[in-house]
Amino acid sequence: MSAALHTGPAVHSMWTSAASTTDRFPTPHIEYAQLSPVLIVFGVAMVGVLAEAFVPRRSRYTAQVVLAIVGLAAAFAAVVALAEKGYGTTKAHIAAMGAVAVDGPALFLQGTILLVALVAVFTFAERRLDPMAHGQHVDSFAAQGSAVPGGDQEKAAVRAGFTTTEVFPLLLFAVGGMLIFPAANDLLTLFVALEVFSLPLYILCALARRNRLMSQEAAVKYFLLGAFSSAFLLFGIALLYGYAGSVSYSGISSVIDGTAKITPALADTTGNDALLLIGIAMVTVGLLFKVGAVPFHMWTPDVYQGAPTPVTGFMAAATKVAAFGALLRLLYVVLPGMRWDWRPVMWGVAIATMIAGAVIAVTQTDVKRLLAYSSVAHAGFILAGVIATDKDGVSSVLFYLAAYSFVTLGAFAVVTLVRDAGGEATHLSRWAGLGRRSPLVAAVFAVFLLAFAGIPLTSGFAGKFAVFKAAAQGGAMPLVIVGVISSAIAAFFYIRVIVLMFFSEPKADGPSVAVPSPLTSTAIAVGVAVTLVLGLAPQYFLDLADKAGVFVR
Amino acid sequence: METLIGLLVAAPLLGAGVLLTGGRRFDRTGHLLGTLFALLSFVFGMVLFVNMLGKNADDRALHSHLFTWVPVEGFQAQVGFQLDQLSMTFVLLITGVGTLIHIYSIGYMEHDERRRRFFGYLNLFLAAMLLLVLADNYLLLYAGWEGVGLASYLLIGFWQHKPSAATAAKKAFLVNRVGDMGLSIGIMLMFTTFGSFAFSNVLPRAAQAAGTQHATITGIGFMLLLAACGKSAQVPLQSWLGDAMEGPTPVSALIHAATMVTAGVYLIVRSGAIFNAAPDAQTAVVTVGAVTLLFGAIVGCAKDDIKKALAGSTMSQIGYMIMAAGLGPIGYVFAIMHLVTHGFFKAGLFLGAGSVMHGMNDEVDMRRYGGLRKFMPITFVTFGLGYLAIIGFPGLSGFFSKDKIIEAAYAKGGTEGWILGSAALLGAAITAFYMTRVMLMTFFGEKRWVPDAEGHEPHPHESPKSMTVPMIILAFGSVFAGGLFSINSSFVKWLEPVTGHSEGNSPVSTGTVTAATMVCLVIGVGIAWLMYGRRSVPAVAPRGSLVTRAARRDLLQDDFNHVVLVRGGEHLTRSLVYLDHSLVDGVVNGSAASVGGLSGRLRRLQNGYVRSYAVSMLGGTAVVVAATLLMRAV
Amino acid sequence: MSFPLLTATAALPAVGAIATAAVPAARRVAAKYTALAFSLGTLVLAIIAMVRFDPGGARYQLTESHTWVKNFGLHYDLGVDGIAVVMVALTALLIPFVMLAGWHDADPLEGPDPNRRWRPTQGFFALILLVEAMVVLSFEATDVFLFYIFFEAMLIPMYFLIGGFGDRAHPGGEEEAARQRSYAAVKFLLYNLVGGLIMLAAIIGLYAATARQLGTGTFSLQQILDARASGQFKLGTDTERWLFLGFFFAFAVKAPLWPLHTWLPNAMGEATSPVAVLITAVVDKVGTFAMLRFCLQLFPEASKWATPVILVLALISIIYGALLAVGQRDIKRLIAYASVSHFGFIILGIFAMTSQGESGATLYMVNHGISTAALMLVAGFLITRRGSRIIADFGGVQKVAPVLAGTFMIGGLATLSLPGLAPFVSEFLVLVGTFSRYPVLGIIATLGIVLAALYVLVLYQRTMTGPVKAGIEGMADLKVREVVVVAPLIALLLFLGVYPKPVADIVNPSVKHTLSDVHKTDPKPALEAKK
Amino acid sequence: MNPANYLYLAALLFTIGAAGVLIRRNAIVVFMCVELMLNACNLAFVTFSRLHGNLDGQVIAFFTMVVAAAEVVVGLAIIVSIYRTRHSASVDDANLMKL
Repeated sequence: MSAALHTGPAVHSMWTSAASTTDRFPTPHIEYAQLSPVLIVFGVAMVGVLAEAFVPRRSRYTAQVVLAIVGLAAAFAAVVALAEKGYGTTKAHIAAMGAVAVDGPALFLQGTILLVALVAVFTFAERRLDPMAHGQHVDSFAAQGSAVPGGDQEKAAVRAGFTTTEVFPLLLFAVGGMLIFPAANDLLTLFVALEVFSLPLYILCALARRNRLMSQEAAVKYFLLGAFSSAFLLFGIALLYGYAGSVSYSGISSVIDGTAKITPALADTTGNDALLLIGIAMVTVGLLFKVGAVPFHMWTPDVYQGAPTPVTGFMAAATKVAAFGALLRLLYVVLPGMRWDWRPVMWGVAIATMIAGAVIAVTQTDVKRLLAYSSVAHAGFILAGVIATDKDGVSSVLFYLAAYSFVTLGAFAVVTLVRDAGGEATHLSRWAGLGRRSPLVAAVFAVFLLAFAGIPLTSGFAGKFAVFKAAAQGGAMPLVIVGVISSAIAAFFYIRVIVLMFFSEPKADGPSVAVPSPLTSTAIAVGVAVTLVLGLAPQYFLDLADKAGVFVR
Repeated sequence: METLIGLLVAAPLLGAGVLLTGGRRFDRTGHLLGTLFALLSFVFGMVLFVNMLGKNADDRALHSHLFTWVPVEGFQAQVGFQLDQLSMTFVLLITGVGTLIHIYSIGYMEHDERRRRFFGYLNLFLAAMLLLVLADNYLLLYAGWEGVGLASYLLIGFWQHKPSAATAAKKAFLVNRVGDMGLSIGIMLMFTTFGSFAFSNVLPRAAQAAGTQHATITGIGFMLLLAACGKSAQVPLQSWLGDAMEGPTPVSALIHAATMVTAGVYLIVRSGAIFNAAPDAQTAVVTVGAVTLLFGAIVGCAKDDIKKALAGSTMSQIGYMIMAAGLGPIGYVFAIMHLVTHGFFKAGLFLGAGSVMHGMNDEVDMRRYGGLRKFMPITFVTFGLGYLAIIGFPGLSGFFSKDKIIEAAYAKGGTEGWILGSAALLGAAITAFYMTRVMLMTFFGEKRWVPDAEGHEPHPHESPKSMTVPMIILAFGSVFAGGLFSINSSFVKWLEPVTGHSEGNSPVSTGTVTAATMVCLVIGVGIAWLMYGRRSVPAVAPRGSLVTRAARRDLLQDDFNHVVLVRGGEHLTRSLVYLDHSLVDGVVNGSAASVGGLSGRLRRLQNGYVRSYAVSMLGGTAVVVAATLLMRAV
Repeated sequence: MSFPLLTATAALPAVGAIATAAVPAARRVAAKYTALAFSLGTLVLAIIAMVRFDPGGARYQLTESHTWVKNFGLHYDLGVDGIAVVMVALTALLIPFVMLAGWHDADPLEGPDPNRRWRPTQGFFALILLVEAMVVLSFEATDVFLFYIFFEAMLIPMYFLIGGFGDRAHPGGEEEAARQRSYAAVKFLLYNLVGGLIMLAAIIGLYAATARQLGTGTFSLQQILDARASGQFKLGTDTERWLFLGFFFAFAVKAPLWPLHTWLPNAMGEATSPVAVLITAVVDKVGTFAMLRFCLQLFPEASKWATPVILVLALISIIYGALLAVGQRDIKRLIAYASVSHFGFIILGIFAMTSQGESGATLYMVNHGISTAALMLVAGFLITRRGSRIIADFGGVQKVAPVLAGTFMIGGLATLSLPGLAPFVSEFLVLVGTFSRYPVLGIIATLGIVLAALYVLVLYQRTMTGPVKAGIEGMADLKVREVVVVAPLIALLLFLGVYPKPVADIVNPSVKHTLSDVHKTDPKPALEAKK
Repeated sequence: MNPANYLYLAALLFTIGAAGVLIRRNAIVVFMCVELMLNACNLAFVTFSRLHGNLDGQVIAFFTMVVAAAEVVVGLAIIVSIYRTRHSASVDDANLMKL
């Protein structure tokens, strides 16, 4: 700690005088219109909670699905309207008393998250895949989350046709948090948003209908580690607050830049770089955890595997978008002046993430775990773009996130289709010969895998090229080379799955592909469409990301 | 007239095309058609010849440019023909003897179901050989050169169901390819030296080039010699010729006696200007020639297979030609002259051998012959005349041509001259020996016939007209050609404008040489008569001396090839296959495996315990914090 | 705007691929004819392009230029020089033959297929057309990135062709065949993908360099070359070398050059013969073509810097490939190693940097395409008949199927570069071109022609001659469809062997341009040629 | 009293909490350790708030408490349900998924 804090009476006088000049709380001034996407989502979530209470059980499902879809669509419309009005570019500003930024990256990412969530709702609502239980269509979620798996209570719940329709409000709450997360313009908002979207996710993880033990285990692991990481984040926030005397991004960055008005207290704390550096490190760690970067990635495979697959898809796609958004804002708005400090560290993290993700994935035998490690490797690629620290870096990351999230969503949606008696057949050996039995499903999955692998003409390639290009221009050519090498390693396991699907003889007792309702089909179709459109004609979206690539400060 | 040159080549080429792609509808008429195309070519040749005779000696060459073959910057290969006296000589020999052998084959191949194809190949050969001798540049010559190699390959292996034939064919092609390598390197050297490989560009400037580019010119000479060695079965690339006798006998007569194998001589004589400018290369040429003439002769002495004995003889006779060609302007003309006379008598001898085999159930072992003169009088007489011609019986063709070469060898002067001359003389003696041996074992003595593998008793009989007539015509050539060429030095005058000629300064008089040759001849014949005429011939070959046994195995040269090249090559390829799999591929597979291994190990970190995940996070945080602080410190 | 001929040449097969894939499962034959029709249409377009190409005109002709993705500096720039137009024509020419030869390769096995929706036949032909479209585009692209996209993307359909429709004639039985096949497919893909990804790094490096020096990053060959000519753009020595290596590595994998060749024998061995032809005669040519087009043009100095090493590697490829071919027990692997040897010649010719070498290499690409197609397709007919591809299982085929044997022989003779057949011309040009600058290398390379004779003749001898082996007796001779496949190829081999002028005339001016890119002039003969 | 001491205490509490997470097996205790870490943060916030003389830190501390309470709700729900299934709250028993 700072030696300056030990200076006796002088400090004490400052201490008391400071206490006497405490600010009064100003009257809050909220720009409701500009926060409308968030407000809509939260509002609809509330309505959803109420619906749980008041709508009769048999129509709850319909009500919730409609609510969620309408709410998300409305929020998306609001985002588009805001962007149309120029809040992404010329009118970008900071709203809600400095708590939330309304700017290009925020709107772009909010739009992406909302679309992802909208598609995710389709997969959440799917009720045709599982065999009917007692004459009722059932979805992927436990009949009653609190019931002991296999116990009498659960049986009774299934018989009674209970379903956990609470997942929709939970989803909406999570989405609300995610919307704020990348837009958060002070550290407190950041922290609260983090918790707001994390807590519903913890619960969602625990709600799988099949493999409930694994589902609960995933939830507990996710929860404990998540809480652990948010403690780090919070402590980091505390240290930064201690350093700068403020938690608002602009406040901190102006202190770092030395443009802030120096009060005696500031003069004291800013003399202590350790506060700043450790604070940065810990806040970054908190975000890297959510992103799934090595070595903070270890929750990913277990949670991805255990969670209900629709939740995994949503989580993998949306969390990553939100978390990277927050990370970008933090690094670009708060800490640009510190980039000589954080860049080398991020280099190391990016390299470790790319290589470890790709290497460990090579020997995976479960599709969901495989995709989890693949998401780790992708986090590494995105980090390479983050490191570029220029406008290209931002827009390339934005583009990558949009491209990646739909591929992921689509891939997990396909995973829900391949089933046997025990539910989803996620062990890779069960996928052998899928291409012979269901060429279309296998082909679609192959498209997603190729996009993951970054084969040209898919969105994965465009995204990868964009971030690597930004990294190279930012002088991080070695990162590009590491990225390329790990892409090659990664390609190996994507290809392995394709080999398995197309070139292996189907097993006699192999899983069958369930015929989904239009809901999942739509989700998958959207995934494929986005993958191909962003691969073939990415220009419009690149422009969009480019326009959106400026943070407001 | 110029168009006629093209037609000369086109006729047999057309024949080959028709016969080889025409399918079964030509099965009945194929042989006649093939013969017709050969004859047509001969007629064209004769017309051109007559036309040429009508012209001034210095103005006889015809040129005909057809089209640009390979038009590439700096490398303009043309398809063009040049018909001068040298080419003319070959054209007549090729089409003449070729036509005769086509006719002969009509009878010889009568019972072969694939006769049409045989004639197709023969036509293909004629076309390629004509291309070779008519080309006006080395690249086109090379095309013909490989073309005859292909025809030779196809014909040696004509009876493909016999593994020995297929192997022999392959061997011939491969050994020839080594020679071809020489030719192509030679052409490349010409290209880098002269910027061209047309005769008209290279040859006239060879002497000039020798001044500044001596080593290069010598190199070209050596490369051309290598090519000649391959095609003409000269040491060290002679090994294929003996095996080539697996082919039908007319093929042996045409390709492996009269024409194709002499292409090497043509090449050296054609490139005389280069060799004249490269004395070292010339020395190499005469050395090769001298060695081969003895080598072939010795091998010829030991063979019991009539065709292989004749093959050894061919090798030896071509050795004479090559040696003569290596002597420079003193020898060029005589090399060609011997080539022509040899074409007659050796083709005659082979056809005779074929006739014998035809009558003897395709038996080739001379120890199973004996006393055939009574059964095949025409064959006996024509073969006998050929025999007399080859041993150089006074007045017959071989006498004139061979004597000239021996003379020229002495005329080379100095120690070299003496060595070469003596080698040639010794060769003459051995020639007399082995040819007398062949003659005696085949046509004289008691019958030693045995039933063939299927138990058919041989019924020796004279061959049909289609076979005997060509033999008779060739016998005429064997008898009179040499004399005709020598009257008034007509052949020398005919060729001189192309090859140049100079009378050497022989330290030994012509008379002495002739006398010495005669003595050698008598000795050779005498010894042979003592061994095979007076005594009866054992039906199974005696074990023989070390030399004899070596000679039977082609003086172990083949064994050397086998051990060093074949075995060595097998080991090399086998170890390379292994290396490719284990090392080159292994490195890649190994690195893939090591990624897999690393993956397996890293994977174990993911042990499923929340607390260890937390450790990893805490550790990671510590590292990140420490690194951040460290960055500042640095 | 004039008719976009080049786009059409690529679009037609792409549309054809979709059309073929869309044919219902039961209408297999219709799918085949659809595909064939589209491939023939493409051939017509390619021929039109070749005719409309004016050798004396601008360097790149029939150009089309549109911006595709501005942010990536990616342009949809098409254009052909003499070399490219010939390669496009070669591709378009070979595809119909490949299809005809593989007419029954993707027929479902007998019996009702339990997997009704599995449409292998449609897939097979659609994938071939897709490969064609991508190969054509990569020949036509004059934007580095555009090239890269198709260079990389074509791996995927190729991968499915290798892995999905492998050779059923495997010594180890069905199970082993499937295993080997997917191993080969994965190996093919991974090798090429790694090459491609390394090239991607170089591509990104190139973008960074252009962006830094020109303000906006671009991949347009024309823009880069113009900027270089005007002095606006210049790569530093080290940068140029690194970028060159990145590009070259990818091409060397694809070509393939020793020691990156080991995927080829596996791929060609396990794929069906038509697909093997597609690999070696069409797809691999993109690698050597790209060396000519991109390595030499973009990085002339680095190319010269790397020449010694590349030449030695090419030489090793020639000798090593040939020796390994001699040692093979499997007909298709033998041909694959022979191709390694031939690719060595092509690369040798390219990096000899003489007119003869470059023209020879270009002609070599064409001729090797045709000759390997002839040899491999006939080998395929042979293998299908016998149900084995092990050389020792054959013998005496000549006796029972003379026409098959004859065509096989001609294919073989073309492979060993017999004069009169097309490959001779190109091989000799490469040798002369190499020799005139590097005599020793030229002489060593000449050894390759002896070894070529060895492996071809050994193969022929063991399979075609000798007594008729068990399993060969009833072998049928070539059917009409098969003759239709082989005869035109042979005719072409003969024609181009005797009269290569039409092709050479198109190629020559482009070669001249390329040589001037690297600032190389031919070595002068020791004595000035006589006028 | 020197504010630095509060910070030392906060750091100490944080470390104890983190160590507890690593050491303890019972999920509830682990979670309590996390809570301890959060409270360490709170202490730091309040200290800094005092130091800088603004209220931000104190407000944040309230927020943190609310968030922690919410976490408790969710966390306990999950932990209890897993306890009911397995009759064990040991985090080491939740080990189905690994590698």
